[in-house]
Amino acid sequence: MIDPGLLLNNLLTPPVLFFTLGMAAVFCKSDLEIPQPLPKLFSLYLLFAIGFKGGTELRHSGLTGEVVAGLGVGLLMACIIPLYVYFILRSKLDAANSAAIAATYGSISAVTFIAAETFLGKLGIPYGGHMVAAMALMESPAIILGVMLYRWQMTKGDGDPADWGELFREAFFNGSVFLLMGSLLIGMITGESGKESLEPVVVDFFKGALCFFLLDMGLVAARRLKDLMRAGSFLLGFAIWAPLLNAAVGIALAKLAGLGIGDALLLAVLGAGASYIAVPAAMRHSIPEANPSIYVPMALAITFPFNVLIGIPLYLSIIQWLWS
Amino acid sequence: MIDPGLLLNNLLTPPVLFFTLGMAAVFCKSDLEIPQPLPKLFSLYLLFAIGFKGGTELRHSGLTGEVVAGLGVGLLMACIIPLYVYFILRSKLDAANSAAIAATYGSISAVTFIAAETFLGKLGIPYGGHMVAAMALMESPAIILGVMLYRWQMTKGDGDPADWGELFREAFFNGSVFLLMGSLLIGMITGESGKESLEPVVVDFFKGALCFFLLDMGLVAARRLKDLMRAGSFLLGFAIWAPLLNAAVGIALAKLAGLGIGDALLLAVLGAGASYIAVPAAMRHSIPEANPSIYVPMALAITFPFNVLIGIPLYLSIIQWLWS
Amino acid sequence: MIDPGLLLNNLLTPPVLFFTLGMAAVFCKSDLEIPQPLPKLFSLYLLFAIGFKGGTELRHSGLTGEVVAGLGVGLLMACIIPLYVYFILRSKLDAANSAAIAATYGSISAVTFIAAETFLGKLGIPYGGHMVAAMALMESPAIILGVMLYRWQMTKGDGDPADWGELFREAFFNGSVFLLMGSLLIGMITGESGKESLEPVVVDFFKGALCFFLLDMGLVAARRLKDLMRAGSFLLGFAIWAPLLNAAVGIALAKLAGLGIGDALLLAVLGAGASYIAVPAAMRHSIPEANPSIYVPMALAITFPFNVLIGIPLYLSIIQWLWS
Amino acid sequence: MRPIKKVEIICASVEVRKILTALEKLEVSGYTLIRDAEGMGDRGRRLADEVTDVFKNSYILVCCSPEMAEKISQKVQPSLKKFGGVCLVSDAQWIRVGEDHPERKEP
Amino acid sequence: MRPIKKVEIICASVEVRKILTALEKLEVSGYTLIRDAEGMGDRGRRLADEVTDVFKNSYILVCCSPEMAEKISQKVQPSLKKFGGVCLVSDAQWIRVGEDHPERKEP
Amino acid sequence: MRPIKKVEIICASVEVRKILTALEKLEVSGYTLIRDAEGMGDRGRRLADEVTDVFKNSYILVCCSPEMAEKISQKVQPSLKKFGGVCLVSDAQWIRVGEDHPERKEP
Ligand SMILES: Nc1ncnc2c1ncn2[C@@H]1O[C@H](COP(=O)(O)O)[C@@H](O)[C@H]1O
Ligand SMILES: Nc1ncnc2c1ncn2[C@@H]1O[C@H](COP(=O)(O)O)[C@@H](O)[C@H]1O
Ligand SMILES: Nc1ncnc2c1ncn2[C@@H]1O[C@H](COP(=O)(O)O)[C@@H](O)[C@H]1O
Ligand code: NA
Ligand code: NA
Ligand code: NA
Repeated sequence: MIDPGLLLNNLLTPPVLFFTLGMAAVFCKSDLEIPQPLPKLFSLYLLFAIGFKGGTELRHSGLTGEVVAGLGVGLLMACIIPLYVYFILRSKLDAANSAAIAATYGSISAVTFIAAETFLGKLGIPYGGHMVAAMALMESPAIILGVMLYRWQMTKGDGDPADWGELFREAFFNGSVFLLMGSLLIGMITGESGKESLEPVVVDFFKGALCFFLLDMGLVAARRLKDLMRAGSFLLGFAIWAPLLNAAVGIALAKLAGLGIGDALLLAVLGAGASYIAVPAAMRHSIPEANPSIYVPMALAITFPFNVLIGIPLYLSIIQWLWS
Repeated sequence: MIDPGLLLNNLLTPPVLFFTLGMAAVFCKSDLEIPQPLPKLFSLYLLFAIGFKGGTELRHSGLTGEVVAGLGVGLLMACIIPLYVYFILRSKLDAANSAAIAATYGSISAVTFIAAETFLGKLGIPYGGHMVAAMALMESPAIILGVMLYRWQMTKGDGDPADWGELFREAFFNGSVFLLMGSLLIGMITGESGKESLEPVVVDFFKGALCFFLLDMGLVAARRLKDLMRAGSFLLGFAIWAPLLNAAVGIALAKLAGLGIGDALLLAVLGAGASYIAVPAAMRHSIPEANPSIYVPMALAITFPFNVLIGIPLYLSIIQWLWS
Repeated sequence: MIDPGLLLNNLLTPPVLFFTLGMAAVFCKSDLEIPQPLPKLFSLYLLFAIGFKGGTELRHSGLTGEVVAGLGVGLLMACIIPLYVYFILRSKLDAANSAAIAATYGSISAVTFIAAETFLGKLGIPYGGHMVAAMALMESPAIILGVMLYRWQMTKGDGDPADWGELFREAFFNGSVFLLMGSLLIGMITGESGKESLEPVVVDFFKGALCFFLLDMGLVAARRLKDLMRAGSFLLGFAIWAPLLNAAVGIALAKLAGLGIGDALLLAVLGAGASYIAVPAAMRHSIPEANPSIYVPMALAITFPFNVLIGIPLYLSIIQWLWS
Repeated sequence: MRPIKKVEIICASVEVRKILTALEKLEVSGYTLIRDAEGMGDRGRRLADEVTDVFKNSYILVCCSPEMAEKISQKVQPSLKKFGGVCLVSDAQWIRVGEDHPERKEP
Repeated sequence: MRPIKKVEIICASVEVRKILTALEKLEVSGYTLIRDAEGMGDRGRRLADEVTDVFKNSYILVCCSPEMAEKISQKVQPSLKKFGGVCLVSDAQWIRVGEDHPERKEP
Repeated sequence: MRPIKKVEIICASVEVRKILTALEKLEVSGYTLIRDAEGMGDRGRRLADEVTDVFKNSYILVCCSPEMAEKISQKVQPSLKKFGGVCLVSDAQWIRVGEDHPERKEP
């Protein structure tokens, strides 16, 4: 079903190639590394740039029906995915790990989203700037839901009341969510004039920073592959078919909501992506009983490469076929 | 007196909004942070860029009467402010802290200066590149004067002779002063051709880096606000009215010297700004008896936000009213 | 023989001036510093940018006779230099240090190469993008040869067989070699389209990053000058005349191979440069008996400044005189 | 020169804030924090190579009286239990200066 | 509370990988690594100011039994001899939590 | 294996240069420096979050004889008094390699 032209078109872009280079470095036992906090610089930058750009575009387009549809469908998806993921996993896993993985897959992966945007840009397929807003909105609900599912299971509710405030803080004021949301807002407030002044940094510089960040992601993902052996084959498989399932849900919702091809791909990718930044940080505090050596490598070392290398062109092939 | 249009025009620019975002992050207890040494990268970059740009413009304009006037008035101001600040403070404070605060307010704040330049740029008001040179010249005298006042007070002069050499080194070869001066010189030497080759980095990249740095400044300033409670209400108030007074001195001198509106604003801002980089570093060595938990937060958490948010448009309103 | 115009033309460019500024900072005892890992960021960036640019140009030109000649001559030189350097040094030094210095001078200095490219660019002299590939190829052989010479000398071959695999990994998959080679490959694969998308980062941003990195190199080189006193005057002298000798070999080979002026300068500079990144890292593991406080400062604090300040214009003068 | 207890805590970076707050509530006279540490233990490797601090440790040093050392080690137990880490107590001599330092003088 | 040996190793950064692998082969229960340290010793200054890690040290801490401490110090001798560094052993009390932490439960 | 004194100094980062120079003047055989440390003490918090190093600490470790430990702690007193910090002395065993390392051979 996947169009080989699209696949190649995706695989042979600099960002994807740099990701592969990073993985290759680990397999060749090269000592190449990007020392901390440089990866943090690029991750902060990407959130800032994508948020700001999305904001200026949202300001430009205004709150049209299309925008509302995109945001609504995104939010809906962010509430459905954690639920079914949780119940699927509960058959094999304890509550803590199920809930943490549910939150991971229910939330989004900003870099996967950026890769999809870049891919659309390359193919010249238009998409709405408001999808960034959808992304920003979709980051937190899965965190809340995951923790609610877990606490509901534990019934006893050993939580002192302050806990919920803490949880919402974790979910909404988490560093990466905060920067993304804040940049989006600032983009909306400053609009055209802001865009002009930041264009060189936010647009021109973007692809290069993405390459660098993906190089680092490749290094980290490859290093984590070993940890995954511990996770067992059920979870290894899950890390591949969960994005497929979630993308399918995203595509179905996009079709129902009547989104365009570009927006549909972005929605599929928001569904398919699994968070390895915001959610792990939040889960660590809120469900310390879950094992981060399971949910982080699943998202980072399998789902992320799968989406970036194969998933994005695959979802687009399907969408093009369904939409035509 | 302040023109609300100007105020809004200033408040709604990306740099100022990112500063506010940083403060908001701390108030919301977000865990957003920009880990060291990334803020150092941006601070080095800003000094490099502003110095280099100023140097190329100085080369372009040559040593005209206007330039000499700007530099002269700046130096004069840098020698007056520490003196009166010191004597005002001595009524309430010991010599060490008075001298350190005098040096802090007598010196300049590069980022405040940059914010003023950006603001002028946005309004299309011209200003002279030589004002950067004035800034570079104004950074050190306050340090020397502050320490001289303090040592003079202590009379006994426990200082071994080497001390003075050390002091001058601190004042003139301080990392940030050195980089600013050096970049200025290199800008002057390479002129047009240098400007062309570095334009993308020095100009295009500038606003983005400024936003990032101000995001960090917002974070740090908000964290320091608590420390200020210790300092007592006299010093809290001082951190607001000192910039007003010093800006007034700057405006008066600018008027006397017949500077244009843009240069007058920059001079006012050089007066109003308080140093939180070069001076604290120097004071820590030269007046260790002074308490950095007083003079740093005053400059960083009160005077800086005051100038950036309200001061700059306020001073410009006053100047426009006086000059018209 | 050196053309004073060329010399000045080189000395008065921003990169060279920033290098001088860095050295001046140390001599003035300024506390200016560029904290780690910021220099690593710039060094990674430079390797990435130069590799990628070279790759796209290589793709553009294809594998012409000129390209093959450039690569062949480069490789040849990389195999000759370590041999004669080793035997020259053996008269005065033990095998370990001789071998390590031979590897250092047989390998290349990417930043010296970049400085030469920048210099050619400024003078408008054309050169081939494939010379970057030559550089990438020349980085490893000297490492292998140096270690082989050393082990051959030690005869006993205390090395367990795994040692050689380790050595080749060090030589070819060394972080900086790997990134340079990888970026070159990615540039070749993505060609025009990749170039366009990364142009702003790879081209526009380049000179600024170079200035920053050279500022840091100036700081480090000046700090290391003291260490050199230990090395004795023979090695001090060697660090000056070795680049001259090696450049001469490069120029002779370029003449024989019929390269153009630009490529001839680059080849000379590849010969003249001494590695202070890839080789020390590899030597530390492979010849731990050699003293890094000898071979690193020789390359970094003498040969590098010599090449960048005087060598490059000198070699070009000679080439222009020979080629005309 | 005064004999004291040296309490060294290696904890998950995500817990640093809470632990420092706990130390301040116990009114320790001071502490020192080295933020970036990697490690290996029962919970596997923590390589500190991600943008999130989930796989990172921090090192905290507190010099205090034996009683305070006791209190601290009680206090941090739950965090170390949940998030992993080590708490060591050893003996040292504190060569501390008098309390008459200048920054104490309130302005 | 259990008396243990605290082994502190300061080694050349280029050797860290090998030393950690050696520790894992000895099956230590854990270790902590602080990657960036500068220093001075018989081999001169290591300022950690270059892009290569040739002049940089790292700090490794292992808490273990006296026998393991003995083994470790034997094991790292050759590296310290070739590349410089220090190996210290001292006494401490390990206030360690029980082994029943959640992350151990395999999924 | 040789019993030695472990001197640990936590000092204001602005003082590091002076203290290291002092150590070198005392002719210590070596020292190790961890540059970035945060902390809290009588002079309030030092969060190391500014571009200047005014609110930052550093950690210095010296292994030496008891006499040298005495000299060092005397020497650093004034700095610790003025700029804050801690000086700890404790006992350890130095498992040090012989002095016959290769880099000593002058070329
Ligand atoms: N035996 C040990 N020696 C030194 N550090 C340890 C030891 N065990 C654990 N650690 C540190 O504590 C962290 C968490 O340990 P654990 O809870 O055992 O996974 C590890 O990542 C190490 O940094
Ligand atoms: N006496 C000492 N005290 C603390 N650290 C030391 C000492 N001697 C050496 N070191 C550390 O070990 C590294 C290598 O030492 P060396 O092998 O003596 O050159 C130095 O760079 C220091 O970081
Ligand atoms: N009791 C303590 N335990 C550990 N570190 C301390 C202690 N007291 C002070 N420090 C460290 O020394 C620095 C300066 O302390 P002070 O002079 O008390 O302000 C603090 O920022 C801490 O890093
Ligand atoms: Na998702
Ligand atoms: Na001022
Ligand atoms: Na060479």
